[in-house]
Formats: sequence, C-alpha cells, structure tokens
Amino acid sequence: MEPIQDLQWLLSLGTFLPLVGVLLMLFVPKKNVDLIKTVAVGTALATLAVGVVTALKFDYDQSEKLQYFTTNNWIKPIRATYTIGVDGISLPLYLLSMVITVLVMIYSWNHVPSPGNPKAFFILMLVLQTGMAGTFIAQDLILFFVFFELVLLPMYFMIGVWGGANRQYASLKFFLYTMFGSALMLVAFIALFVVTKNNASDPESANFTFQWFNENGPDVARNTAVWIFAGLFVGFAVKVPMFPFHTWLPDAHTEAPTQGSVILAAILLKLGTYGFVRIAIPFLPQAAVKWAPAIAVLAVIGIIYGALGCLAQTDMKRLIAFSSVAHMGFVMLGISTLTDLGINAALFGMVAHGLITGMLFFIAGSVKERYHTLEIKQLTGMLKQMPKMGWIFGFCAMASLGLPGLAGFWGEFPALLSAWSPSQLLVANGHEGLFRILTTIAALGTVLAAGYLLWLFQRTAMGEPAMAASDHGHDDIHDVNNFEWASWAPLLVAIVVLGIVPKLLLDLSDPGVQLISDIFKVSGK
Amino acid sequence: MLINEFLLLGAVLFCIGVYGVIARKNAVLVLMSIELILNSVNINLLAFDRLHAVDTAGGNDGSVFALYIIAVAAAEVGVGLAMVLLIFRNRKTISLDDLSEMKG
Amino acid sequence: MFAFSSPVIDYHALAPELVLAGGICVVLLVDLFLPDHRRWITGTLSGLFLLGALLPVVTLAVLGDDVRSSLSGDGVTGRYVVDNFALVLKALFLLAGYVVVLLSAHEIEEGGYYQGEYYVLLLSSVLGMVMMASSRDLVSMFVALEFLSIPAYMMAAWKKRDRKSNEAGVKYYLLGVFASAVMLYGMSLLYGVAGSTLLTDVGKAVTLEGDRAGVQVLGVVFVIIGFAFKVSAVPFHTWAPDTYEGAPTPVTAFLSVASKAAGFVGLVLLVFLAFPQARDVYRPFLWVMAALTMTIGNLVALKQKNIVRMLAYSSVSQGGFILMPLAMAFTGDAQEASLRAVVVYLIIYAATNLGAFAVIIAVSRKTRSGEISSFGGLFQYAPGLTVLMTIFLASLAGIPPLGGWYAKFGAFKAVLDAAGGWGYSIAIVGAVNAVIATAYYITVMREMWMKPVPDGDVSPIKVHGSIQAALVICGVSTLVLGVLPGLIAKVGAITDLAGSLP
Amino acid sequence: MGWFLEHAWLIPATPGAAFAVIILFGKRMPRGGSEVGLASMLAALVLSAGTAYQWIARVNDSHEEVPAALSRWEWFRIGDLKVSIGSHIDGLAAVMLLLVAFISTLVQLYSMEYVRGDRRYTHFFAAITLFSAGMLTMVLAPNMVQLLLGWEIMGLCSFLLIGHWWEERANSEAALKAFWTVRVGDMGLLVGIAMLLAIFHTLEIGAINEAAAAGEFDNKNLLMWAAVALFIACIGKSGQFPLHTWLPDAMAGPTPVSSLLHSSTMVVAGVFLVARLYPVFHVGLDMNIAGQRFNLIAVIGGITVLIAAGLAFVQNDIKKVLAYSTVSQLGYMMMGLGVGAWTAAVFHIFTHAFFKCCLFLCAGSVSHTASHHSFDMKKDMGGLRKKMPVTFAAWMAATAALCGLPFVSGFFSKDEIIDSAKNNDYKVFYIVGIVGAFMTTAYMTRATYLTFFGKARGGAAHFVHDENARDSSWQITVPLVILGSLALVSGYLNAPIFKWHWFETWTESSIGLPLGEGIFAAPHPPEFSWVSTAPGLALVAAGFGVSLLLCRAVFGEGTSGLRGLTERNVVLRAGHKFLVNKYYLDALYERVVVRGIAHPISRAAYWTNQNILDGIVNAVGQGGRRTGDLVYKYIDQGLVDGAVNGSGTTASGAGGALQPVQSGKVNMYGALLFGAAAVGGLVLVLVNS
Repeated sequence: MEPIQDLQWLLSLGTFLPLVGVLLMLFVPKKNVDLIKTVAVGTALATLAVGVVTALKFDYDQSEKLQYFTTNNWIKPIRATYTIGVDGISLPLYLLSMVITVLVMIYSWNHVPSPGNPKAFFILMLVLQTGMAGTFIAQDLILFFVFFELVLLPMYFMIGVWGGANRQYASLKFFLYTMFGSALMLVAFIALFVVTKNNASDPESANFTFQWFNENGPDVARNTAVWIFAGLFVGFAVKVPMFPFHTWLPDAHTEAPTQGSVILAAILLKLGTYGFVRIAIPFLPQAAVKWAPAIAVLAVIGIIYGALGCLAQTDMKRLIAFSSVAHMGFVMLGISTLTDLGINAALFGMVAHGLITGMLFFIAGSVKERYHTLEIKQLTGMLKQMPKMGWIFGFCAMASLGLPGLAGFWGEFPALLSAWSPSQLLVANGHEGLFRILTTIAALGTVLAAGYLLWLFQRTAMGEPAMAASDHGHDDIHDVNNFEWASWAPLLVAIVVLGIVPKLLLDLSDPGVQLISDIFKVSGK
Repeated sequence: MLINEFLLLGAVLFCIGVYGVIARKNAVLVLMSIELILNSVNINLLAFDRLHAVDTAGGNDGSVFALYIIAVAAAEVGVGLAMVLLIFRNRKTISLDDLSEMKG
Repeated sequence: MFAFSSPVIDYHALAPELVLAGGICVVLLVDLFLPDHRRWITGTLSGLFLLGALLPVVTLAVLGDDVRSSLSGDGVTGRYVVDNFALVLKALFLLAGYVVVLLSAHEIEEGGYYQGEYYVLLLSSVLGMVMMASSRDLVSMFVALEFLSIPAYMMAAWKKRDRKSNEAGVKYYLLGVFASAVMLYGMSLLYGVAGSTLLTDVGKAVTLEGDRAGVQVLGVVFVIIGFAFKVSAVPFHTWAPDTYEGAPTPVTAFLSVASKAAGFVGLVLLVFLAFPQARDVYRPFLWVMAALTMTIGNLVALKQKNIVRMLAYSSVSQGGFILMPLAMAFTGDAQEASLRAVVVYLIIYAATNLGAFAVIIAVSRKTRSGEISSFGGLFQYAPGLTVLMTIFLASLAGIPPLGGWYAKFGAFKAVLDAAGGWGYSIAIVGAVNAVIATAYYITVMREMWMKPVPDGDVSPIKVHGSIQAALVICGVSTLVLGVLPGLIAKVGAITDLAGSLP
Repeated sequence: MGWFLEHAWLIPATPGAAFAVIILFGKRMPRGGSEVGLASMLAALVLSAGTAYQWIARVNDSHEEVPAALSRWEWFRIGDLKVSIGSHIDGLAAVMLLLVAFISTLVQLYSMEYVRGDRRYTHFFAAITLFSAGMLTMVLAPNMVQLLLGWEIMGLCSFLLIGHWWEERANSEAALKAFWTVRVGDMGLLVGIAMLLAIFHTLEIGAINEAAAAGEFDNKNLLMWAAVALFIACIGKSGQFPLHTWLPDAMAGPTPVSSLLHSSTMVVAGVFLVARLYPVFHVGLDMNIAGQRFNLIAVIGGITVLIAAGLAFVQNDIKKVLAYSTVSQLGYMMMGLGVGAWTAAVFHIFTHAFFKCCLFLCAGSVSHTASHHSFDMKKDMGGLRKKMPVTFAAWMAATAALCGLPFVSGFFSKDEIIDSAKNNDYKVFYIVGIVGAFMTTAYMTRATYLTFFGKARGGAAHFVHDENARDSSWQITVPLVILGSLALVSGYLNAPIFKWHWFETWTESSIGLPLGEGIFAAPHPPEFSWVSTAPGLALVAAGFGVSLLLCRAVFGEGTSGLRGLTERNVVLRAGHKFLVNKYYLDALYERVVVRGIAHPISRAAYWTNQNILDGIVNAVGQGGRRTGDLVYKYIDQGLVDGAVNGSGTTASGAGGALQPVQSGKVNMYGALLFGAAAVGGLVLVLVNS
C-alpha cells in the first residue's frame, strides 16, 4: 500500500513549530510576562493552524493510508530513519494534542500556578507539545522512542516545580516508573529489530520503519515474539497505565498543576494505548493473541479496581485521577479483543477520555482556585454558589460515566460489544468464555462509574454550601470566567458533537483499524 | 634451556612484591615491592627473549621491552618519592593507613 | 648480532605527537620567562597547541583512509600506526584536553600553584593518550599508558598544600603503579607465548590451546586488569572516588573523561587485536566486570552527598555500559556494532561529562561547596546553568533527545546483536541499571529545580569566559549528537581498526 | 408511505431542539422557556397524531401482514457493522408516540401553573422536555443503540427531575437512588445488546425480531441469556420486583414529574422493551410453549402485582399509594406479556397511562390547592369532594378505570390480561390477577375515602372552611377533565365484548410473531365471556365493600374496636411493620449493598492499592532493610513510595553495605585489586584448561 507523499513538510512544521517558539521565548526577558505569554500562545495557535491545514488537506477517502509521508535517512549505521506520516488512526490524536495545548495555554494565561515563572512554564508546555505531536506522527521505532521520551522531562518538571504539596515525591515516582518502562521498551525494540533482521530474506534491507516491522514482525517465532511483546507491554502499560502499573498515576495527577493534569490525562496516557494499537499489536500479532487474554483481564481488573478506588477517595482531584484508571481499562479491553469494533472503540475512547477527563481536571483546578481545597466534604453546594461551573461539572460527570449522546459512551459501549465476541483467533484459542465473563464484569464497571461520579456530584454540587466554603467570603467565589470559557467551550462542544455524530471519528479510524483487525481474521496463522 | 627456572624465579619475585604491596604500611616499602614486581617482569621478558631468539625468528622484543621498563620504572620511582616527600611534609608520616581522609 | 637499521619516519603521520611534544617544550620554556601575573599565557598557549595538534589529525583524515605506519622498517612496521580509529580518538583526546584547559584556567590561577608546570603535565598526559590511540604493540601501549598516567598522578596531587589532594595523588599513584606492574607481568607472559609484542602476532598466538593455555589465560587476565584499572572498572575502581574527590575539579574532569577513554582505547586494541581468539577468557571476565561496574557504581552513587564523588561513581557505572559491548565483541555478529558502540559512547560521554564538570566548577566558584545540597534552588538564580546541568545529567541518564540516549542505545544494540544468553542477560542488567542511574541524576535535578536556596543567597553567578566556552562546546555537542547521532555514528567501523580480524 | 411516517424522526427531534433552546435562552423568555416546551410538545403531538393516522390508514389499506415503516440514515459504521439512526414506525411505536406526546403536552400545560414561581422554573421545563424527547427517541428506535440512547437520556432526566429540589439532601438521595437502580438494570441492557449482536450480527430491531421469530440463529442457549439480561434491564426500568424500591422515592420530584414518569414514560419503557423485542423473549424464554414450567416474565410480573399492592395499603402519602399502584399495574403488564397476552398488555399501557396520569394530577391538584402542598392523606386531607368537584370527578373516573369496573377502560385492558392468563392455562397467574384486582380496589377505596370523604383534617380543614376557596385553576383542571374522560372511554378502542378489535388490528403486526400456529407462535387473544370475568368482578366488588367498611371503622367518625388494631394485635403489628418497611428490601440495598460497596469494599480496595500494591514494589525494593522498617512503613504511612523509594532504599541499603569496601586504605585497595585479579585468573585458568 503506497503512502501518499504530498506536502511532506507539513507534519514536520506542525511538530517542530513549538520549538521555534521556545527559541524566541529564550530571548524574551523573564520580566516581560505579557510578551512571553503572547509569544507562547501565538506559537501554539500557529501550530494549531498548521494542524487545521493538515486536517483540511487530509484525504479522507484514503484514511487508511499514511499521508504527508516523508522518509529520510536519520541514523544510517543503525538504519533508523526520519519517517513520518499520519493516517486516520493518528490524525485525531495528533490534532487533539495541538488543541489541548492551545486550550491549556489560554487557561494558563491568568492561572500560572505558584511559584510562577511563566516563562519556564510556557516553554515546558511547548516542548511537551512537540513531544506529543511527534509521537503520533513517527513512523519509525527509534523516532517514536525519542519523541516518546521527550515528554518525560518537561512533565517531570511541570509536576515537580509547579505541583502541589507532595509534588517532589509524585514527580519522582512518575519519572522513575516511566523510565523503567521505557528502558525495557527500548530493549524490546532493538530485540525486535535484530530478530526480524536475522529472519529476513535480505537482512541488508532491514530498518526501523513501522513498515518493515509490519511486514516482517508477523514471521517472528511465537516464543520469541511473546518475550519481546512482554518488553513492549511493560513499556506501554506503565504509560497507559494499566493495573498493576498504575500506582504512579493518582499521585502524579493529584500533585500536578491543573495544566499538567489536563495534558497528562488528555494526551500522555494515550501514548501508551496508541503504542499498543500502532506497535505492539500489529508488529507481533501472534504474541498479541497470546497476550490478549492477560491484557483483557488486567484491563477489567483496572475498570473495577479504579472504580472502587474512586469510591474511597475524599479528594475530588484524586477521584478523577483514579477514574482514569477505570476508563483506560475500557480502552485496553477494546484493544485486547483484537477486533475492528474493539480497536475503534479504543481509539474513540482515547479521544473521548482526553476531552472529558481533561475537562474534569480543568474544573477541579478552578474549584481549587476558588475554594482553596478539594476536600469533597467542604465543597457542598457548588451549584448554589456558582451554578454554571456546577452544571458544567455535572455535564462532564454524565459524559464521563458514559451517557449515550455524549462522547464517553462511544468509548465504552462498543468496547463491551466487541468484548462479548472477540476476534476469531481468540475464540479459536478458547478464550471466548473468559472474554464474556469479563464483559459482564466490565458492564458492572459502568454501574460503579455512575456510582462514584454522581455521588461526587451530589456531595460537591448539590445541597446547601458548607460553612467552611461560604464564610470565607463569597467575593472570590466567582462563576466561570472568560479565560475558562474560552478554554472549556471547545471541549464541551466537542464532547457533544462527537457524542451525537460518532461518525466523525469512526469513519476516520475505521479503514486503518480494518488493516489491523484483518491480521486476526485469517485463522490458523 | 631451563626456561622454567627463570619463570619460577620471576613468579616468586612477583609474589613477594605483591605481598609487600598488600602488607606494608610504609609508602617507601610499598614502592620497593613494586620495583620487585617490575624486576620479576624483566626476568620473564629476558628469559622469553632468549627462548624465542632460539626457536623463532622473532626479534629481541623482550630485551627492548625490558629496557623500556627499566627506564619508565626510574621515572615512576622519581615521581613516587616526590609524592612520599609531599605527604611527609604535610603530615609528618608516610604510613599509608593515615591516608584515609576520604572514604565511603 | 642485529645490524641496526634506522626506521623510516612518516612525519605527517607523527605530526600530532610532534606538535604536542614541541608544545610541551615551548610552554616549559615560556613559563620560565613569564612574570607571575602573566602566567595565564601558558594556559592559552597550551590550548593553542592542542588545537594545533588537531590540524594534522584533520589533514590526515581528509587525506584518506589508507593506513600509514608512522614508523616503518625492519621489525618496526605496524607497531605504531595511524588509521581512522586512531584519528577519531586522537581528535577526541585533543578536544577533551582543550576543554580541560578551558576549565582549568581560573581554578589553577587562583590556587596560586605553578601554572606552567600544570599545563606541561596536562599536555604530556594528552600526548600519552594520543600515542595510545596509535599503539599497536605491547611495548608502545605500555609506554603510552605510563606516559599518560605519570603526569596524571602529579596533577591529582596538584594542590600540594591540600591534604586531600596529596592523598588523592598518592593513592592514585600507588595503585596505578601496582596495576601497571601486574599488567606488565601479564604482558611478559603474553610475549612469552607469542614471541612478539606486536598485537596482531599476539592475537595469532593466543588461542587458549596447547600446554601453555594456563599461561595464556593468566596473561590475558593480568593485562586486562591493567586497563580495567584505568577505566576504573569494579573491582579495580577503588581509587577513583577518593582521587576524584581529592583532586582539583578540572583534573577530576580530565581523569574521568580523557584517561578513562585512553584506558578503553587500550582495552579495545587488546580485545580486537590481541585476544580475538581468547573470547572464552575475556568475555566472562568483562561480562562480570561490566555487570558489577554498572550495578555497584550506581548503588554507591545513590548514597553520595558530594556531587563530585557522585559523578565519580556515576562515571564508574558509565564505564560499565562501555564494557558491556566490549565483552560481546566477538559474540554473534556484534563485532562491528560493539566497536562502534564503544567509540561513540566515549565521544558522547566525554562531551556530556565534561559539561557536567564545567557546571560544577562554575557553581562551586560561588557556593564554595561540593555538596549536592549546595545546588538547591539553582534554577532561581542561575537558570542558564540549571538548564545546561539538566541537559548534561539527562544525557548521562540516557534520556532522548540528548546525546546519552544514543550512546546507551548503541551499547544495547551491540549486546543484542550478539544475541544469545550472554547478550540478553547483560542487556537486562543494563536496562535495570539505566533506571537506577536516573534516580541519582534526578536527585540533583530536583535540588536545582525544586528545593529552596540553602543560604538564601540568590545573587547571580558570574561565569568566566573560558568556562562559558567550555559549556557551549559541551552543551551544543550534547544536543546535536542527541538529535543527529548520524554525525558520529559512522565512526568506529571495524574496518577503521587496522589489522583487526575482518 | 406517508409524509408523517417518513418524517417521524421529527417527533423526538422537536422537543430535543426545544430543550437546547430552553437551556440556552429560556431564562430570557417571558415565561421562562415553558412556552417553548409546550409548543414543542404540541408540535410533537400533531406529528405523532399524523403518524398514527397514516399508520392506521396503512393497516386498513393492506390485508396481509403490514411491514413497519422505516426511514433510516447511517449513524456510523465499523467494519461490516452498520448502525443506523431514524424511525421505525409500526403499531406499537405509533401508539406509544401518540400516548407520550399527548400525556407530555397535558403535563406541561398543568406544570405551567403547578410549578409557577419555582426557583428553577426554566430548568424544570428544559428537563421535562428533554425527558419526553428521550422517551420518543426510544419509542421509534429502529435499532438497539438508538433505543439505548433514549433509554439513558430518560435516566438522566429522571435524575435531574427527581432531584429538582436538590437543596434538601433527601431529594438528591432519591435522585441518586433512582439513577443507580435503573443503572444496575442497564448493565443487563448493555450485556444483552452485546449478546444480541453476537447472535444476530446486527442491531436492527426489525431484523432481530424476524430472525428470532423464524428461528434463524445458531445459539438458542445464548438467546435465552440475552432475553434474561434484557429483562433485568426492564426490571430496573419498570420498577419490577426486586428493583421496584426506587419508584416510590421518585415521588421526591414535583408532582407533574411523577405523573409523567409513572404514566406514559420512563417506567413503561421496560414493558415497552419487552413488547418491542417480543420474539426474542418469547423464543428465548420458551414462553407459552407446551410443558414450560417457569415463565420468568410472568413470575416477576405476578410477584410485583401482589407485593406492590400490599405496600399500597400502608402508605399515608397519597402519591406513594399511587406510586405503588403504578408498580403493581406494571406488574400486570409484565405478567400479560409473560402469559402471551401481548395486545392486552400493550393496551393496558395505553389505558393505564390516562387514568394513572389523571390520578397523579388529581393528587397534585389537591395538594396544590387544598392541603398546602402536603401529600399526607391522614394529616391534611379528607372531605374535599364538595369543595373540589372537578378534581373529585376526575379522580373517581380514574379510580373506576384503575379498579377495572365494567365498561371503563381498565376493564377492557386489565381483565383481558387476566382472561388470557386463564385462557393460556396459567392458573397461578389467573389467581394472582384477580387477587391483585381485589387488592387494587381495596387500597384505592381507602385512598379515596381518606382524601375526599370523612372530615377534613389539617391543611384541608382550612380550605374546606374557607368560603371563597375554589377548585384549582383551568391549567390544572382542563388536563384533569380530559384525562378523566379518556380514562372512561379509551377502553372502547379494544372491547372484545362488542367485538371491537381496532387496537388489536392496528398493533398486532408489531408482535413480530405469527399468531396461533407454529412453535414460536403467540397465542390468539381469547374470546370475551362474562363467565370468565365474573370471579374477577366479584372480587373487585368484595374489595370495595371490605375496604369501605374498614375505612369507615378505622378512619371514620364514631369509635370502633378496629381503631388502632395494628398497634394492639401482635400479628397485625408485625405484618404492618413489615409492610411499612417495604419488606426490608430497601434496608437490604442501602445498608448492605450500597454501603457495602461504597465503604468497606472500596476502602479495602484502596487500602490494597496503597499498601499491598505499592507495598510489593516497595518490599521488593526494601531488600536488606530491617523488617521493623517494613512494618512501620506498611502500617504507619499509607503512602508508601513504590518503585522509587523501593529501589532508592535498596540502593541506599546496598550502597551502604558497599561503602566499607571504600575504606580509604591503600593496602586494602591493593589487596582487593590483586585478589580480584587472582580469583578471576584462577577461575578462568581452571575453566579454560
């Protein structure tokens, strides 16, 4: 299948533009805050503009093909190339990363968390943007790895410097956890390369491009494949995060500044799931078949477990953080079915979770800013003191618990459908029963989701305002302000639109997903 | 020719030297033990040199090597003694056990 | 017995060495006639000479790949040669030396110590390294080794009124000499086996077969130890922390980068030229050494409070990562990859580590302390330095897109190319260690970014020009090598190493 | 296929749009957006009337099986699974559309007066409009996904409406309870849909029904489970035993909400689903097939009929009485479907909507006008019949219908169900049916007595003695009149006694099963005969008599031995207590299940997270460290630093262990150096030679 090669510069531009902005900002004196913010937001907007152009010029009739495809030598001796391109699977995430960055920056305009220093803060966000966008367009393992790691340090500093009370511990945990994952992941990458190279008919043509692995990965001997997959699994699972590698997430989310949480939830977590869809599954199909049941089980454990964790929380933000574990559980469940339905659901779930949980974290941040606490006990009666904020919160809660007609639903429901009838290969291996049990348990997860989200909503938004909140002065408890509107409105609209017209995303991702799921249709392989 | 005897001698000297380095607390004695090792090396080299001069057409690398070693050893000892003097000046002792300010 | 026939000398090939040698004499002489306040000129001079020596290296490189024996003639040919491998490393040593000169400028000037001599020693040590790169013979290797070591001993003890510095020097000296004595013993055995000191001859002879197998093994082991000491591989690393801590910081930088690199050059020459058939001896030996070096270096580093000492241990563990591919040199088809890995690693590591030391020197000029805690809140008053330090540390930790990642990547690729149990096992050990290592690099970052300023003094740091230059050189190369490793990835092809088995 | 049939999608779309308008601009409108809501409902009513008309025409034109009128657009597609959105109009859908639109319109009209001046007037209308939109969406859903969409939207709105006055904790609790209970059922819906997809490889309702009826599926067993799963959803939504407990609490919302919720929308959704997918249930659960022992649907329905009716006796809150009566009526519908009386059951939905809505609105009218917004029959009501003639008349008509007195609507629907039970030889359910009828009459008599007869009490007293007090205003009474009269006459659409079978002919094609013959066949509705209805009617009369006597004795003037009997007699007190506590089901759910999950279990899980999981990583790390440390860390601080501290501490531990090596003594270093060399050399020599 020939990739489409027009406008080759477009993706590189969109990815590296933020770095240009960083360079500019380096020369802006620290004192000149407004200029700094302007440059940063300007860069982000420009990047987004490029992204929009990318979306407009994208050929939606061939969304299964890589487009804007470029390939150049990068590190000849190890056969790593600078190969980039987007298809229907990566385009939404690519754009999402840009949108989120812009919104977060707008939000940050008057919400720079202590200890201030907007210059560094904005620079970090721009660097993050490059890393995120790059990960989604990379079509070469080494390139992917570099971008994948590029987001690590900025996020570490974002949490560690601008985070909450317990920030140093949280950031360190986040960092080392991820390092651990990616170290093994790197080893797995190289091992995969070496193995495929040795199998190949002409080893000289071996290289690190995805294309190579798509063609040669399936021939890897099953046992070897299973081991290599293990490495990939750990690397990605830590990022997702899947139970039991999730323990960094609640801390990181809770301690991170609002912007950090939003980016973390909206994009960073997706790097892991995207890795599964793009790399682990198609490169090592027969290992994927072996691993799928395990992944599914862990995913479902994650769903239930995350939900239970939520019910036990007394801190609003931490609760939202835990809910991510549950939601990503649904995504992974969808992926583990190895069916077109499931993987599409997973991709939709990624975007939806990005929008919804991102919003929830925004709200949590604004609430914290007004009430100076996120203790659920002290937050009652939000609806009374700031009705708009309260209802937006309610709306997001509903979206998050998977109400049909809102984005969240299309991540969960098809995942369940697919889990009930997983791919033929899995059925052939006699895992159907397992998956059906898991489906039922996962469905229970939806109930629990309704449980913790609405309970949270009831406890925080409904009822009469608690003394603690009301007596420390209504003056600074103002309703949604303009910056917040500006940064939230797009998300809210997107949640509704995607909820009503899921076609928008599904038509985009489906052709690409078909290619993946076809691997698992031909039985006997 | 009796190569083994030479090697044996070399080995013995080597061991004595090593023992000295490990056991002696006095910097100068340690230096001397190291000299012993170097000499054991020289004996080896020369012995082998002769051996190969007999059976192979290899040049007399051994003796050349030995010469280099002697020369370098001289330089080393020079530096070594200088240092011993240095620490003696600063601490009025050349016992190595006292050289343990930095550890861990 | 033998008629003496003088060898033919290829002056172009010898040019770098000659320039340096000349430089040594010039600096020595000039120093005599300089008034104290002008002494700094010696520093400038030696810097110039180092760069000057770089010129012929470049011309040689441009001129082409043909291997040229600097000295040729009966029984001399091939013992001291110039090939691409040699050129790359000569360049590395010269540049590293230059950066060290930049770093030294003030440190030495302030100490009120003899600058002239200092630079002379520095130059001669560099000369020794440059020679090491070209040696293809036990004798010349030995001479090169001593040539680079002896001045280093003295530099370590440079602050003659500082007890720590003396201690550092003496320890380094005694152990160094002891190690080289052991090495010599091994060399003598090898010579006995091979009947020639030419590495390639040794390579042919050392087959671990026949009745002298035991002797061969002993020889190989002892010789390796000599260099293992230089690269401070566990358990021959004991001198390193003490020496690094005691020695003047620029010297520490020099030791931890240049002389370590020289040691690795020696190991490479031995493994690839002298022991190609002795795999069963050096592989387990180096394997164990690599594993120990990485692990123990990291673990102890975690404990350190003093940043220089921490970097000392970190450099120990980094050494482990370089040993890793070396151990796999002739396993599977890792030959090419492992030579590459070592050379590339040396280059990137040099840039990064020197950079880190540059920052330390710059900062300690203000804080007057080597404690890690003294970096607290650096970000608030020296953001530039903080960012640079972050870059260097992250690079040491191997985080893309900074140079270090590619170095580590190369190492992993080499051992995985080797495949098989040896390769995979060490790869896993390496991966785990890579993570542990991050732990202590990150603690420094945390100090700089997230901790308060210990003494609340947030007056900005004045970084002197020469150090700025060093910082720029290191920072830029760290970044560039990280983003475009292709620039250096070509070097260290197996064909570059003359006389190695195809 | 007519314009209305084609554009049926407009019916839900209009209120949907109206919702958006109200939310966005409602506050700025003269009447707070209520006019938009009412207008949209009127529009919907007109449209659905048109639709119904055209459907009837369609049926009358053709003589054989009438295919449903479909108009669909692709919603999204994944691989070869296409999911459409649009409208699927057949008899059932047409009836429901008409019903929902009609009731909603009246309720909105009523509400404009009833909730006037409420603190969240606009919110109320927004929610109630969306609510109707949701129900309409579901009713004409061509496939399961759209059905689920409508289904869940209703759930959401019920949450908003029941919790309309969320300032009081009780209300928000009730709202949560409603949402959660329904949600538990929805689990079944989700899984059930997944099963249907697995069986039929499609989600189009029409296709599913055909395939099921024709037996074109390979896994009968799975179909059975699918039916069960879906039925669980119906239990939750339609408040069947044992998930009925949320319905009475749902009274926390404003009365119009209750009436809407309990008459035509929300609660009948479950029944509707069974009727809609009748072949799936019928085939999956082997209903009406010879030798069938256990008929799940009928059993659940039957139980519900009785227990709910029982509960209705002990309520003092008039709305609660009605609520339980709703539950038990829903039980009738379920039972009807279970015993194969599809038409009767659907018809009962139809009639029940009118009289139940009417009853609720009457109750609202009473409390709004007479009893100062109290709903307590014993405290604040009584003797209102004179002062509130209209309300009273409507109430009586509706009650008559509910009790199924001859020739009013209830008679034609409910008794049909009972008949069919007998006819399809389900003896037990026949008994259940007539006993239920007896109880219904009894508690309705009680409620009526307490409300309109006897002497006025509390709030009502003031009202009664107030000279110029009048019955409620027209916005309230008009709906009452309309509904009351419909309660009387609506039954004649399907009056077997007169051989009138219009309703049947219009809807029977929606059964999706061949009538009468074949293995997967629905039984024919029975012929009408006075004999079979006689016992039922007798019991109704008896119920009326007994109850009346009791009420006079207990609540009426004059002292009687019966007064306070439940306090004195142990057995009765026990029974009374048991009923008052709703068979302790709520206790079970709230105390055991909810608290269980919310507190111990989740706590445990969280504890595990903090201590075991983090701890394991940590313990791995702790390495050589003293166990005392471990214990301390485990118990004391929950937040054990996982991988980080772990490796950190091992490292420090190990590092510390290694430091002695670094003694600083040159000789030791030398010894180490040579020792290593010697050992290495020795080992390798031994290995290699």
